[in-house]
Amino acid sequence: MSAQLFFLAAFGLAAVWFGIVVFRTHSMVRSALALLFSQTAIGAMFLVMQAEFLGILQIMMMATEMSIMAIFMVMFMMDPGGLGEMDMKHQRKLSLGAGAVAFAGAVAVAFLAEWGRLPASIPGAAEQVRLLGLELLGRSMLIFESAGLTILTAMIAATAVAVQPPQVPDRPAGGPGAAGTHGHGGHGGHGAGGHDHSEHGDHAGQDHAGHDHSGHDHGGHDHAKHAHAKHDHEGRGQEKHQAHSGHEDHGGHEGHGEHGHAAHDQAGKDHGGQAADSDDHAGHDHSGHDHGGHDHDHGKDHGKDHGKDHRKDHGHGAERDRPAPAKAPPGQHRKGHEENGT
Amino acid sequence: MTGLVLAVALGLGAYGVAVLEHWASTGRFRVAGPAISALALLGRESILPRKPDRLFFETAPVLLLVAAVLSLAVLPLAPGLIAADLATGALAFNAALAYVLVALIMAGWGPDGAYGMIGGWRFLGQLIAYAMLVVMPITAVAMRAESLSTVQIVASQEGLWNIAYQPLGFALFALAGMAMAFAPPFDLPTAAGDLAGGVEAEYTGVRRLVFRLGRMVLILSVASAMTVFYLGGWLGPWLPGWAWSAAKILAVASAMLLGGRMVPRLREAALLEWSWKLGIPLALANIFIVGLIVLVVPT
Amino acid sequence: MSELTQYAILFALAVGIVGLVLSLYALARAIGRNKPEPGKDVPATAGQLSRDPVWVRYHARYYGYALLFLAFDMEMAFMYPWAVVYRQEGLVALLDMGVFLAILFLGLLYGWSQGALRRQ
Amino acid sequence: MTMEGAREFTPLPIFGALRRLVAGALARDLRALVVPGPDVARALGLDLEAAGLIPAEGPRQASVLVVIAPLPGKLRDAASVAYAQMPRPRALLALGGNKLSPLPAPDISAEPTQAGLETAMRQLRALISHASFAERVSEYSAPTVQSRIVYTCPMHPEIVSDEPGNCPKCGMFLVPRETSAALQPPAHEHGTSSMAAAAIAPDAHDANPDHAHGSEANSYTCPMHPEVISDQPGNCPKCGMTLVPAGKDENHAGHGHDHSAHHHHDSQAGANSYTCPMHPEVTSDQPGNCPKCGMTLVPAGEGENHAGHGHDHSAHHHHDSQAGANSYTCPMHPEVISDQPGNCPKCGMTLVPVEEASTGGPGDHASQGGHDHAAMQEGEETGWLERIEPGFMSMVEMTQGAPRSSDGLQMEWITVPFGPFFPGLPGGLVVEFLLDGDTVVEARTTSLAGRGDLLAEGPMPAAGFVDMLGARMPLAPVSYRLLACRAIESAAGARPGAETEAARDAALARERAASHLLWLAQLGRQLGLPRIESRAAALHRTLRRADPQDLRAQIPAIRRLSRQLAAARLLTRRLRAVGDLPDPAAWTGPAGPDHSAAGRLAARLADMEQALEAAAAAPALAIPAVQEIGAASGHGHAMIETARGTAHLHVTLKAGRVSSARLQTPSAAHVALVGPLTAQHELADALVAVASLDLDPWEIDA
Amino acid sequence: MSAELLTVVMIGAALFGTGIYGALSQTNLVMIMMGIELILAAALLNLVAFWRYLHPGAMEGQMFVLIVMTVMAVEMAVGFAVAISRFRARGSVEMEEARELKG
Repeated sequence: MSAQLFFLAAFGLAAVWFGIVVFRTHSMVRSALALLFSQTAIGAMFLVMQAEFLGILQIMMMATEMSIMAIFMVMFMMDPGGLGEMDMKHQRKLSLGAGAVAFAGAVAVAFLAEWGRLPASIPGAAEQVRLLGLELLGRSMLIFESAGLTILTAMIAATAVAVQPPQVPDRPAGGPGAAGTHGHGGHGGHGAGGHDHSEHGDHAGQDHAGHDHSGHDHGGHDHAKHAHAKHDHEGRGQEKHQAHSGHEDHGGHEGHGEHGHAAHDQAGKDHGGQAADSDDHAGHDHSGHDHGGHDHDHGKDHGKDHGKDHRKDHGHGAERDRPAPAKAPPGQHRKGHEENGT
Repeated sequence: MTGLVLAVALGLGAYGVAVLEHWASTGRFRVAGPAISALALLGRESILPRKPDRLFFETAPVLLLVAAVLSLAVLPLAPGLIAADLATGALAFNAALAYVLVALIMAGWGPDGAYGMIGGWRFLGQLIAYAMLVVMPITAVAMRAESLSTVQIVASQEGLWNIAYQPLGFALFALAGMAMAFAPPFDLPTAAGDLAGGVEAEYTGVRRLVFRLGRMVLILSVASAMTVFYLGGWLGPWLPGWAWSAAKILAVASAMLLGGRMVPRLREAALLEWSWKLGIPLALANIFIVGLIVLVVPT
Repeated sequence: MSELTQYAILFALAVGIVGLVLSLYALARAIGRNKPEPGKDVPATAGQLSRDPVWVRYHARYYGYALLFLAFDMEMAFMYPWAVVYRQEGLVALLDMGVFLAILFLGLLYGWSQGALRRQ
Repeated sequence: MTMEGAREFTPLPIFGALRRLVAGALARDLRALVVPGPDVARALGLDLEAAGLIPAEGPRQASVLVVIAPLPGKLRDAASVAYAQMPRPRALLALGGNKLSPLPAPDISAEPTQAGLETAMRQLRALISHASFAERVSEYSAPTVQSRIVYTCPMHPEIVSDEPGNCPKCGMFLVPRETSAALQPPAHEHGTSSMAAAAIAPDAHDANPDHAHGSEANSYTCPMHPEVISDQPGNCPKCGMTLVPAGKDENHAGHGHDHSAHHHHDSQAGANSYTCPMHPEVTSDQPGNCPKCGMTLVPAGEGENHAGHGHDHSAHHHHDSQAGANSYTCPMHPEVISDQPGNCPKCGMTLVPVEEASTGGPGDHASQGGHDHAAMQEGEETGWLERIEPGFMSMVEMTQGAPRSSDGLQMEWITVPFGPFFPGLPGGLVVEFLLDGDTVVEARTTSLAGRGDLLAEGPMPAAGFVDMLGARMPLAPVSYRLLACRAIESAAGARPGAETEAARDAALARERAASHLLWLAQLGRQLGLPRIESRAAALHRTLRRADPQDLRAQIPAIRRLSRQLAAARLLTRRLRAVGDLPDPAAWTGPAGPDHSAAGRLAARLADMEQALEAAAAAPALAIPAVQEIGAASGHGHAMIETARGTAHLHVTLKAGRVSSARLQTPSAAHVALVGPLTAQHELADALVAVASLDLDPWEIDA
Repeated sequence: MSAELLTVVMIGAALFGTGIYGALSQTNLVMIMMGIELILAAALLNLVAFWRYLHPGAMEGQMFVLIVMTVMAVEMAVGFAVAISRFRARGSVEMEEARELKG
């Protein structure tokens, strides 16, 4: 099968070439994207070796992770554009020697070891995913859960090391209500009564369209009509709960009706102690075959929002939450430990 | 033979999306509009910035177009009509669209312009917001279909479409899909109002034509992904399979483009906050719900 | 058809698109030539020439999210194979993944409480 | 017919037909960049979309430059920059006057009316479809786009000199950098007083006028105010410090940004003592090299009196061994080793002595010592045994001066202009943000549309003065004509008739409503709401010249629009957190209880409806015109409520002619609000906050 | 000893060598992490090669690949967190200046 060998060699050389470019180029973003394409070439080699799931996973994961590496390189390296042609290397001879020794060692192992016979056949792509799934839930269950724990420790370590706890309690910039320093204590929901929620002074209105788009719905065929209807609907929506952070009702359109967020009770429980705001299942005019309680003022969101809702006046003070920098003006931040250069 | 049909379908679909986008942005429905603007772009000079990262500046539009077309290649339009029926098709769709981010970072960083650079890094923030919300709904879809192959996923929606089976997943995937195609109101990287064109500010002439072609194919690909994953692909009572697919894709694309312009542009801080504090919990909840339903409902 | 031919199709598709774009560039070059003029190639900022390089250390304010995303992203790799065999395995699989997702969600909650999920 | 902005082509046999087809497409796909701005075009009643022009976001996407009415000089320069940046084939359409000096002669010119625009469009389409490709094309060049090479140090960009050489601070070779030619204070201007050079107006052409100006070898500059340049030593007019030879002693601005306005360190009167930037303890009374690291000494005046930074540099410095070391290396290129001090061949930095292989070195120095770096390139003859502490470009030194952002990181800030023709901002307004990532740190707002003082060409007759003031303010002509009439009448003591007064008030009310609609259209463009933009622009067009009956007919449509906007929860949420006025007292425009952008939106909607009712109720509307006041003389004052706030005008008449006039406009007062409004805000919020102030660049004379 | 397995292992070795060179020669923390990413990628490549050419039946190989990917992601997350905190404290992430890790 010389075709497989040819493509393996081609992608392999591409991977090695990009690997070398990573350390030779002066521009940091070029070096990060060179590593990205090196990983993509390695993913392509996985595909050539018929490990489809791993290959596509490698191609996908590495694209996002290496781009994040690119932004961190741009944040922390002296001359990200590479204009100054600065030479950021030291102990050059040692590393060259170590690299050569490593390569020689691996090649020696490659040639000296006795690899054994080639397998007769390998499972198909769909079969591989299924087998990996069974493996995941079967023999390697412990590894799977310990990987989860490793990721948990990584998240906690990264947050603890890198993120400065907010000087002001972490009020979301219009987000769906944040725990801030007082955790996710269950908050007695305000109840979804009242068509227009009191002015959340601190809850600086940030476009909440994020994930509970009120404006328009994208399902179903006859969208155009609904989209417009939806918009006017919103306009008239006094009698309808206009939860500013709740899931806007997609129910404007008939047919499949509003897909309830029974999850909200579910999620409510997941949040631990989140008092599911049950009384706000205000009826909503949509044919419902959804799966249980649906509401548009997410109990849990409202619970969180209202719980830490600050009356308008309270919100005004210096640490008034501005959407972008959900923190006080810099002056307040510059406490003792950081001197201000200017 | 299917290759030719697919190419024609891709061309027509992209042109249809371009007409819808022209209608949404200029308010006039002119079928010839995109053709005229494409020819005009072909006739204009393609200016190269003076000290750019020439490699980035040249590869960005091509990479965007390649990523969009590859993501379309794994989506079926009709029972036999698919470019590459991979066993992990749903994953491949997501993998191809991860390179849209790489293309936009290159387009933003290459020409050394302030608007472009800010637009490029903003889109990385936008990816951090939408990436998880694309992946988890697809997992829920795969749970029902017991396979990652897109053809299997469509076949599994025989009785009940996924929009009815898992509507929460649909809502999240719809919004995340629009964010992935940076269609308004998620057009942070190419915002007209605050970045005067952002990443595509420095592109003129034929490079801009390739960039816009990539965007149109991207919107088409996101619309057809929504159709395949949630609206039962080619399933439909009377019309032939491809007709249903085409109708659904154009309906979803028009809803995305027209509905999206009724809402003011989002802020990156709000997008990140909403997706991480509300979106991901809902996506996890969606997986649990679908998990329960899959066990309970016998089909 | 076998998987390798499908990958070959995808690869050929990518190369074909690149070829199409190059032919489009050639066509455009045949239609007209570029004329370098003073000030034309400077990045345009709304009616002013911004000549200074902007390749500086960009302060991305979302690094709190980025750190959590790097770790949280791995959950996807484990969820896909699980999703494929979920129906076959039944409730046990749901509990397994439930534990895994709960663990990760705790990490998210911790980040949230420490103020990582905000614009730094 | 030939087009100035045509595109060159090489005649190939088969592509002629395709080129004609493309030219036809170019003629129908016209994307217009409107100078000074789409708001001025709408204020004149022009409907560009109806005429077939699609608004372009910037010069790169535009194929037609539409220039409206006579423009002040600075706007013409900016227009020439935009024209130079448009890709060919490009056309120039002038409406209402065609002397546009830096711009080439317009291809088509017409009156600024809709009919004139329609005819111009037909001619333009014909011209483009025939003449957009030409064999030979002349190059367009204007002084505003010429560029000049200056030399600057990559590590200290504030050091600029006209010829290559060494950077006085770190000795590195100066790298060529392109800057706008117009920035250079004309060298031949020696005769004029030193102040002339100092008063260089903020240069509209170069994006960052705050970079130190090109300094000749013989000119002197002030360490605190680099823009102050004079040809002979003396005191700086701004802060009285003695001027020092330029190019040698620059204020130690942080990398990439110039805080001259912020530095308050007061250097001693005579900069007689010199110190080393890296070793403050080394001082000597004449310039030379620092004995410890060999860097050129700089006058102590600006030396190390940075706000005290905790970093104690000496701890970092690796080359703190005494002069006795026998080998020198370059901090940037450790592989360059030589036995005697000098300059590094690769980058020109002065070589620094290398530490001895200290046996018991503190900390992990020793562990590093073991490495063997001897065999460097170019076969340096140093013994390989000797451990070379690789001096390297210390990043600490680079970030040590930078101020910290709010999360404690010291990042580089860039100055980005959101220039005269920015989609969503009023045409002619330049907002220059100092950006830390995408957060605004500092904002500077200037207007290119200001036209200097009112009576530039001496006293004017009353009627002429009213017309001049009306013509000067295209966005609010009726308001300012009324202001002028009232001021002149109060000066002359004449009282207009009751119904002319009512007619004038009705005209003012109509213009207030129309101006708010104009603002709504602009806000829709900025937030990405094309439907709101088109509806507001259409209503504005019908309202602009409507008489009371038409106004009454329009009331339901306008009320529906304003109710829809008030009820649009997403819009109000988007605006609620933006543009909170720190001190509401300074705001004279329409304001409600809530001082954020959402509050101003609600107030403007209410004001619009109320003004519309007032105008519709009036029996008749009349454009204000001054009556006959004969040869009266005296002093008068008038104050009216324009859509943007209260405007005052003081006028003195002398024998029927206006001899002196002083105008205070609301926008001139509101410009000062931009700074505090946008500090530490995200870029998108800052731009929406600036848009929510509804500034009228024509009223601002900055 | 199949030619393909040999090619893949050789390429893995080359990547491993490049990664080692990069990790040791760079002065910046972030660049050192790039080197480590390359080393891990080489390990990934070898793992998949061994799974494909030697033990296709044993799915532990693929499971191990997932674990190595997790290691890559976790290593990047924690590495950047350290980089951020060092940059905030010291103003630079150059390894030369990390000599004194005291406060």
